[in-house]
Amino acid sequence: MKRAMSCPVAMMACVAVIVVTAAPAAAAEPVCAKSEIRLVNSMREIAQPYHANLEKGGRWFAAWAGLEHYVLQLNQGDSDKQISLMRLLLATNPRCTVFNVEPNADLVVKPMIDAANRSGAWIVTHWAHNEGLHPFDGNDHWIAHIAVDSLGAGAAISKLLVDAIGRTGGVVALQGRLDTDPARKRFAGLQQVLLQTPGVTVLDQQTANWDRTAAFPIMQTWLTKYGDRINGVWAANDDMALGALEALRAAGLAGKIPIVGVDGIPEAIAAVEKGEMIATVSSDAYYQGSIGLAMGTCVLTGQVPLPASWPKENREFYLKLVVISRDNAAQYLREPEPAAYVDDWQCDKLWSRSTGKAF
Amino acid sequence: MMPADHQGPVGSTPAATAQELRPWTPLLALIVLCLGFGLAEPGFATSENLWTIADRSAIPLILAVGTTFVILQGSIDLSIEGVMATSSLTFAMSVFNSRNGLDLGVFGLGLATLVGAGLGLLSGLLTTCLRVPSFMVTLGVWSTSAGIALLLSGDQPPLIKDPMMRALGLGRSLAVPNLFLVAVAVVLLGYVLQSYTRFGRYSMVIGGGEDLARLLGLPVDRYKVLAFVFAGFLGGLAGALESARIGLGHVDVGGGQMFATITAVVIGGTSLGGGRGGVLQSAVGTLTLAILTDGMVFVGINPYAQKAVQGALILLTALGATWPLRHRLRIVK
Amino acid sequence: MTPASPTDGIAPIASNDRELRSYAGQAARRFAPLAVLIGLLSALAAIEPSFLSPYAVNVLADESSVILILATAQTVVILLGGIDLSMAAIASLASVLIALALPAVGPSGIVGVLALATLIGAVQGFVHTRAQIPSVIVTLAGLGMWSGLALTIAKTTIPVTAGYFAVGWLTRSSFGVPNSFSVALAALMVLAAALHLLPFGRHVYAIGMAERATLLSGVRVGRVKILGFALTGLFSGLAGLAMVARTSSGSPTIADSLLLPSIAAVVIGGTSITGGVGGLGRTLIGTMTITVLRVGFATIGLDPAYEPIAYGVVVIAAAALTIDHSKAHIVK
Amino acid sequence: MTVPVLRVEGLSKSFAGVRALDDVSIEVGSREVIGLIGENGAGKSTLLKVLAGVLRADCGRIIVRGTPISPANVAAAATSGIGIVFQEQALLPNVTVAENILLGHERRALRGGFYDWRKFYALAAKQLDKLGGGISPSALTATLSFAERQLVEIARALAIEEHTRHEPIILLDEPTSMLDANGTETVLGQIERLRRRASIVFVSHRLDEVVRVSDRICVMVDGRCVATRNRATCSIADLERLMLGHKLDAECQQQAPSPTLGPKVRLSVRALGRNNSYRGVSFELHAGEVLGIAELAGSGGESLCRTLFGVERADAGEIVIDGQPVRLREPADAVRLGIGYVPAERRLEGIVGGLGVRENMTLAHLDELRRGPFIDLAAERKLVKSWIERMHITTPTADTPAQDLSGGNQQKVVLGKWLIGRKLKILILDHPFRGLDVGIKAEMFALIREIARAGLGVLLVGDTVEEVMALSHSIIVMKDGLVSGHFPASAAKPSRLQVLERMV
Repeated sequence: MKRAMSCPVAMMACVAVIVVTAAPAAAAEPVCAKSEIRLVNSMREIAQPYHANLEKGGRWFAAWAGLEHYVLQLNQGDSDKQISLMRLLLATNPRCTVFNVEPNADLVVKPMIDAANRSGAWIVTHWAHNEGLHPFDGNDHWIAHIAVDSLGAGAAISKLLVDAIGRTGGVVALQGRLDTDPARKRFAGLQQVLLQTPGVTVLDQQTANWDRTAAFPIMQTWLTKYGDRINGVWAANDDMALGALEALRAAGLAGKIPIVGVDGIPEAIAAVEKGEMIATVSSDAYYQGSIGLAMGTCVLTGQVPLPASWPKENREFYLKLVVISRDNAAQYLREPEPAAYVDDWQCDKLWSRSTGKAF
Repeated sequence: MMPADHQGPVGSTPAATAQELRPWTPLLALIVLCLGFGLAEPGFATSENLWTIADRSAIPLILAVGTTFVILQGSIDLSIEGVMATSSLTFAMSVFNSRNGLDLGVFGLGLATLVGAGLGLLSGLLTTCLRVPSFMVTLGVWSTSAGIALLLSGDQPPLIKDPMMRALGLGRSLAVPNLFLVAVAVVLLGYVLQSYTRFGRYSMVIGGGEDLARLLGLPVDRYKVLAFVFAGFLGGLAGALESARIGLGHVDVGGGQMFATITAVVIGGTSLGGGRGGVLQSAVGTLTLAILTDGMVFVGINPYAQKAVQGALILLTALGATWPLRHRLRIVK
Repeated sequence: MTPASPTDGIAPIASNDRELRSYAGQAARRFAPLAVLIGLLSALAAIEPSFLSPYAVNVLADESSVILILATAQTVVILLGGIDLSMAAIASLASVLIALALPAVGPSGIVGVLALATLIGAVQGFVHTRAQIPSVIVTLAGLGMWSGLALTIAKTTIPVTAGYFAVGWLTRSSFGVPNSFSVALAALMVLAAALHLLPFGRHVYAIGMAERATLLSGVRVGRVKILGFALTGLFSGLAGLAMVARTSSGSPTIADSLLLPSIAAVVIGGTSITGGVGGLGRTLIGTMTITVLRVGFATIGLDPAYEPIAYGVVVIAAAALTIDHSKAHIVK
Repeated sequence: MTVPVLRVEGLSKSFAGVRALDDVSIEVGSREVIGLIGENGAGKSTLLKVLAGVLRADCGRIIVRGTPISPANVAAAATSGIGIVFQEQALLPNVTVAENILLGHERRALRGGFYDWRKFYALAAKQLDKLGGGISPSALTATLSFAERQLVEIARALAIEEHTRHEPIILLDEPTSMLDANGTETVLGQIERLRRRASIVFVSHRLDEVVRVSDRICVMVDGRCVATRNRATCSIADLERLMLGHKLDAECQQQAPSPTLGPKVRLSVRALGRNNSYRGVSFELHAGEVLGIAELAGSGGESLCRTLFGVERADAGEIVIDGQPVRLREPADAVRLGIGYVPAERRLEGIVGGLGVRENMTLAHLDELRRGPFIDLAAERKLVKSWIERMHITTPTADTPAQDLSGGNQQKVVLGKWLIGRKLKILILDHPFRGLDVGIKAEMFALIREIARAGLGVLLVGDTVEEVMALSHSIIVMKDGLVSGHFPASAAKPSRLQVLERMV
């Protein structure tokens, strides 16, 4: 029985291997007609401002580029689903499909890359992925990974925070979901800064899972525990920062204790403008939501050579971040015009916001 | 949700059964926890921190009261999170907010609770009319209402600008958090309903022996629907209050509340099989959880160990309650 | 003397129901789950033909595999009249341990992890039967403890740095069928065979229908139950394994989102949540239905915002169509 | 006789083919007490359940004060003035006594939609006081003793008076069967009191009671009302004859065959005791012997049986099987030692209703039917088929769900479940004839004698003294948990009276 089976199995395996290896080779030259190109934005949800803006960016680009096939895939925080949705979509017309992916967790990146390589679809990923994984290691359909320097972001806001409290005193830190890369790196950024400013100590740190409602009671507990020993609040994202802010408001301390966050969501910017927060960092969701699609389109329309031939630093690079503090908050308050991004979408300016290689 | 065979232990001594009906272990656990944390962290026992705990437990208390009636009847309500989300959005968009011109104030609160009650009504009718287990129905209603919330939320969650509502959510009256006052009121309401109205007593009866209740011609279905409506109503209230606190209508406003609430109710000693327990027990359970969470933040325990500790606590309280009742013929599903 | 069960006096009513129930209706009920699945598939295919393309079906099969593994063991426990809420948590824990074990000790580590998972399940079963705590509470506690443990062991995603080959084969296909699915299906069939050919299976159904009578027939009910929960443990481990294969990493939250779908799969298949009635064939169908529901709407290009609503509606509708009322005249 | 308040015309009811009621017609006059007697399974309970709206009759009419009714449930029956005390208690364990008594009639204790507990308890107390039982209306029902719960049941029926304008019709289904002397007296006293304002149908297996309180006595046999006697014109003796006349000749008269006892002692019990059930029970059961336990229900015999099957733990004494002292932790242990048990509660503990006859009959001995690890289905089918024939079990197929069989055939299945076992040495029969129609009962009698002849030891707790005396070689009489009389096989057969006087 076994012996009888093993042979076909082996054959199948061969076939599979051939298919896998052949797929990219076969996909080496194709240039799709505009009408064939399908753009996909794969993200967690659209209830949060950050994600909503990702989605807007994508739609803006599709409209500007005159591509009618634009697909939005939401996984509602279910990593398994994010993978499944991609793979199922590839049932049709994979070769002309471009994925712009905000990974629900680091671990979804690899399977999605594999799916792309196998089917011949094209994919750009954001934020972070498991270590030891690179577009330029034979992943020809993984156009690029646009990393966010979470450590830098964490450090940037931390600097502003310690300066704001006069480089001395105690701060409390709200961490994101610890099983995500940004959460760890941003906190590392804080620790890095604190090494240089021995005057400032972290009184306490907890995770609030990126969540505003979770941050609120934790902040309350800290206020009762440390009282006025808290000179500043560090949050790994704006949502938690705003949760903490409400807790301060409840204690009548809104605006009296400096808060920093990351993401640059409108509310946070408003808070910064009002002086209730002192800073946030924006990775520009509109840009993240569109640039991957732009890259893919440029590749498929043949306006840039196939990624395989790109220099490494163009395949995996850091995205420029904007620190928003009181002095420049005003200009980010309003929603930007699509036109503002047209320049970034030009096939010769795809890397205009790169701050260097991320590997 | 689970079928619990109410066949008492063979030759059960009254003592045992009495114990089964009012286990003191939950209250004990609560006290032990307080003492434990109090000794571990002097700052814990301060009145200020107790008010923080009160504030933290307000929303869970409201949810627990509603869920208790459903569970007393032997059903289950998984839809809490969805209901909260929908009502949160309804609330945020009907009081003075950043999205539209509406400014209904208190009526916004009413509207939100009505929406909650409506969803509860839906669950109730579906279970009783289609005779689908509440487990499946409320699972579906959860997803559906979450979807509705998503639609309402659009791309910019509506901010609540109504100062009165913010005050309700954040303010305190004589050092007591307003939300806690609301929660206490709800618990009292729940207690009165449970022990002084047919709704409450029949919930007990239905949980104790639904087919007997039907045989005796009680309008079982009506009271089942009522329980879901009440749970939905309080779910809606909780959703609205939570968003009054955080200042916006938010889809994830109830994140994690479903398991938390059921856990609290169970820790309190209300049987998932129905017919045993009550509002006060659930309140105790909720406070236990709140103190546990707060205390662990206070002594700085790794947040992930917290989940484990909660689990262990469930087991211990259950052990304490059921160990004396073990019997060779006691059927436990 | 057995003290009054409130239901004692009413038995004849139940027997009346039984007399009244129509056997034609019975037959209809039998095939309702399948009908629902077929209806759903054809509806989706009508809108998006590629949904039934060999490739898509292949992907669907692959997607269903993990839920299928979870639902399979869950079915046994539900047939026993209990439930296991801790499966997803154990699966996540297993994924973490496997991801750690593969580089460290190689493939043999997998065996160890599976053994551990089985033990965990058995222990839960033991506590449930010995302390006579309802399974729903024991496993709710387990849910907390195991995921808490997983999160403390691995604060984050753990990529499989070495030894992936040991699980990688699961992601490939043989004869055009994804191996993960073949494995899950095989597991289901083995268990189905056990339920029909071994005394164990006979005991499971008997306990689910009438635990007392079974106990008084000299069946060691406790053992059977513990075995059942050991199975959920083992299969949770397998699910974790499959997740590691799929994502080439382990994560303390990796399987959490699959708990309710896997239970829903059992119920939608038509297995009575009160125990004793149903089977693994039904669960196979139920799993397919749930999988299609999870990803189907997105593929037909339904606006994602409406997806949860559609999901909820269809779940309830499916349940209403597939659940067999004639067996249990009380619905909770 | 006065105008009938309740008239029953041609009532019939069958369960899965077995006729429980066969064209029954009776009349109950106002303020009249009708005694309903008959063997278990004669249809008394069924009749009462139909009248009370628990069951629907297949055909026939129920006429209350000239208006035909067909109550859909107990509440509906109550509105037309019919209240019932169930034989098996139907109380909610998790609520107060008061709530159980007033269930469905709380309205009168509400003030503005809210419970006025003082009034509530007062109303309930009023009912309880009629029984004088000193039960607190605010007590949790589950905390009451069985007898107390029985009184609560009765109080609930008495409450009917309050709910109806007319004089109530109260159905009492063996209200005294579980009560001690005092309890019984109170209940009978109640009936005496009630008869001044209510009509009563009173079922009891204690003829003396019936004769004492009833105006007329209706004798039921096999679902038919075979005779109606006025109290004045009947004696216990001829009631008995009417009740089990033919059977007196059929079985009860023909005494058990003179003991062909093997010398082998199968089971010997020494000073066995269990906290509040029974004490100091000792006896020996020989191979081929049928040992009958005669008792009024609740005197400890049943509990003793359950102990010997490992269901209940004994606190004192020892159990010796074939010379070996044994510990029985759970029924499985007993089964492995070759003990079989036919429980009194067939529906709850005897059969697995949803499983087929075949699965039920082999449930206890699957290990003996294995080929390798698997169940040898072929062998199983063959074995079951042979036993179905041998025991004359009437069932459509071997795979028909046991719950669809008639009570008698279900009982045969339960019995067969044990007989199938190869290692069976001791068979414990706990009220094995409950609710069986006469035909089946006779067959069971024969079967049991055959089993004994085959060298098994049989321990029997019967419903009636007749059963016990007809089947047993030796008889133990139990009263209040103690052995009040022991008539070993060696000694002369005791008279019915000898046994009875030790029972009460």
